[in-house]
Amino acid sequence: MKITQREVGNAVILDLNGKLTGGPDAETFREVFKSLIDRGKKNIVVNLEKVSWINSTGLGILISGYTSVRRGGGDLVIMHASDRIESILYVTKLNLLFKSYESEESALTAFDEK
Amino acid sequence: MKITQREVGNAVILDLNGKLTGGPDAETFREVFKSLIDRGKKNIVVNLEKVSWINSTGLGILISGYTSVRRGGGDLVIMHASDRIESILYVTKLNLLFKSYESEESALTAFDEK
Amino acid sequence: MKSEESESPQDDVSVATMKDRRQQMELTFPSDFKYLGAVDAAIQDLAREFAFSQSSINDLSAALIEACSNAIEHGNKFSKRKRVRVVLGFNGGSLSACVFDQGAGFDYNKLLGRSLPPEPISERGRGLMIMQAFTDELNFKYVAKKGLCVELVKVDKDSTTKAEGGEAG
Amino acid sequence: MKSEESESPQDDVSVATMKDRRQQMELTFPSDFKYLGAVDAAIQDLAREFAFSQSSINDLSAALIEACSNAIEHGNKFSKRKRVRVVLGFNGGSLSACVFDQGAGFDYNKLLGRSLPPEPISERGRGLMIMQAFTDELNFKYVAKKGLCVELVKVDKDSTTKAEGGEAG
Ligand SMILES: Nc1ncnc2c1ncn2[C@@H]1O[C@H](COP(=O)(O)OP(=O)(O)O)[C@@H](O)[C@H]1O
Ligand SMILES: Nc1ncnc2c1ncn2[C@@H]1O[C@H](COP(=O)(O)OP(=O)(O)O)[C@@H](O)[C@H]1O
Repeated sequence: MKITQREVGNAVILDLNGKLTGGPDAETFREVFKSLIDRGKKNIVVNLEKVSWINSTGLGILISGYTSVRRGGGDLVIMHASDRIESILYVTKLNLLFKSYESEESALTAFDEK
Repeated sequence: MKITQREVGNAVILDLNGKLTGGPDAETFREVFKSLIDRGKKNIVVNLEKVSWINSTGLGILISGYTSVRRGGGDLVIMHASDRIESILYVTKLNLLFKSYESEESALTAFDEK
Repeated sequence: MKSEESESPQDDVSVATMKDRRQQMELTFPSDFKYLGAVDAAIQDLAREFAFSQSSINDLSAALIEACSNAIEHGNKFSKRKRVRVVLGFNGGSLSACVFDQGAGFDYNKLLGRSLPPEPISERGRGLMIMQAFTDELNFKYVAKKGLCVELVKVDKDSTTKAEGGEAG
Repeated sequence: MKSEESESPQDDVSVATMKDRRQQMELTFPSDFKYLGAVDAAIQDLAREFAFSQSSINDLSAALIEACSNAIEHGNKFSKRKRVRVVLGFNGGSLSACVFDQGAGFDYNKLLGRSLPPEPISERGRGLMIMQAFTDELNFKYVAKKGLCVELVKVDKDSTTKAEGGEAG
């Protein structure tokens, strides 16, 4: 799992690349989120376009990111989730937690007028 | 392996889909080539765009098609071969046998003014 | 030397759907998440080869990845000396996957009976939910001194009308 | 019942590079070309996981597919009761694949010594050429009553400077 950060407008986009499976990835993620919060970044978009699949441990990583961002008064949304990932979010009811967008443009509207 | 036939100008394009591995594919191919020759089709383009890989038995299938087309006074060329397939053609020196094109347009020029 | 290291988890597959090895592929790998991608890639390709619909393939592979993740994490506790074994079997319109670990098992009846999903904010506890949601049959069997066997069965509604061993899509 | 059917080809892997199973993945499947795609998909994913360059991955998988094709066709003669076993091992910057069949072997020294490629128009006889061209090491070993073992080794020139067990690209 590779994570690249981009700032776009008032948001930070995390471009993930690889598989989201927990293990070493969990630690990498935790550090990224810690640094985001330290730097006062509150609006986070997780770009799943290059994530071929996710398991439940990977879901846990996303949830932990979500929790820490929300605790700081921000929000975390996802974009470009594949059908595979969408259906996993659906059966785990995590679609109720993560707002999911099909384009970067629409994902960024999540943080309008905040 | 699925084979779809298209007539374009004076040529027939065979769109292959799947893996080219011999076994049952060899028989399918033989029938397709028999029918092409029976119908007087001499200019054949094999489109490898959707062929993820090939083994040496698959190469044999291509060669057998090539031989029967040439015997009837025609020619067989290939297009859209992936890097993987190109490098296999190269090490087996079959690049000397099969003219290989990167686009449909250029592949069709192989049969100009014949 | 026949040590734990050189032994594969449960060489006798005795679950119902697993009798005929002629349509079976087996994968064995160390207890490390980095092998999961290869398992996923293999089942995706194989199921397409057997003319399964993409949605059934995705369902089964999501469930299989959960079962393997649990085998690696809870069963074998990430011990690199322990291995996970996956047996993929095709049977007409259904695909079954058995996942064997070398761990101590767990009280699956209790967990399967659990009616509520974990609270949305919990970071764990969604594996069994995914396995149940995406399969038509889910069986657990613990073999003493060997480990746990989780069997996942997926019936492909779209493929039953297709010919046996159809072509790659 | 322990028949031929329920036995895997050569359970003791004794070639040099194959000692440590901690970095090994094994695949076992029936003698049918339709399983080759899954083998290819698995090795492609795994090699990427181990930070191999795409060109090295393609080389090794082309050679591996040839070895498996020969195991299926010449070794096991398409008998669905016989199986092919592939052991993939990682060792720093090199990847080795051992392919075991349950056949009678052949005089590989004679064939390997062959200096000329087959005439361009021949439909057969390019498998060994591909295996030789795409690997850094190619070893054959026949074990009586078991079958042939073909070992393919690929050293990834690009990956030797990278960290062990790098990330997926
Ligand atoms: N293969 C296994 N071996 C031992 N225990 C297991 C196994 N699979 C699941 N479990 C137990 O079941 C629990 C629930 O599993 P699961 O729903 O996948 O959630 P999670 O893995 O996130 O805890 C695990 O926490 C573990 O205690
Ligand atoms: N696994 C094997 N078992 C028995 N014979 C083999 C095996 N692999 C190769 N051979 C022999 O070596 C010959 C050359 O193999 P190869 O170069 O792959 O060409 P081809 O498979 O097209 O004949 C085969 O025809 C076969 O006689």
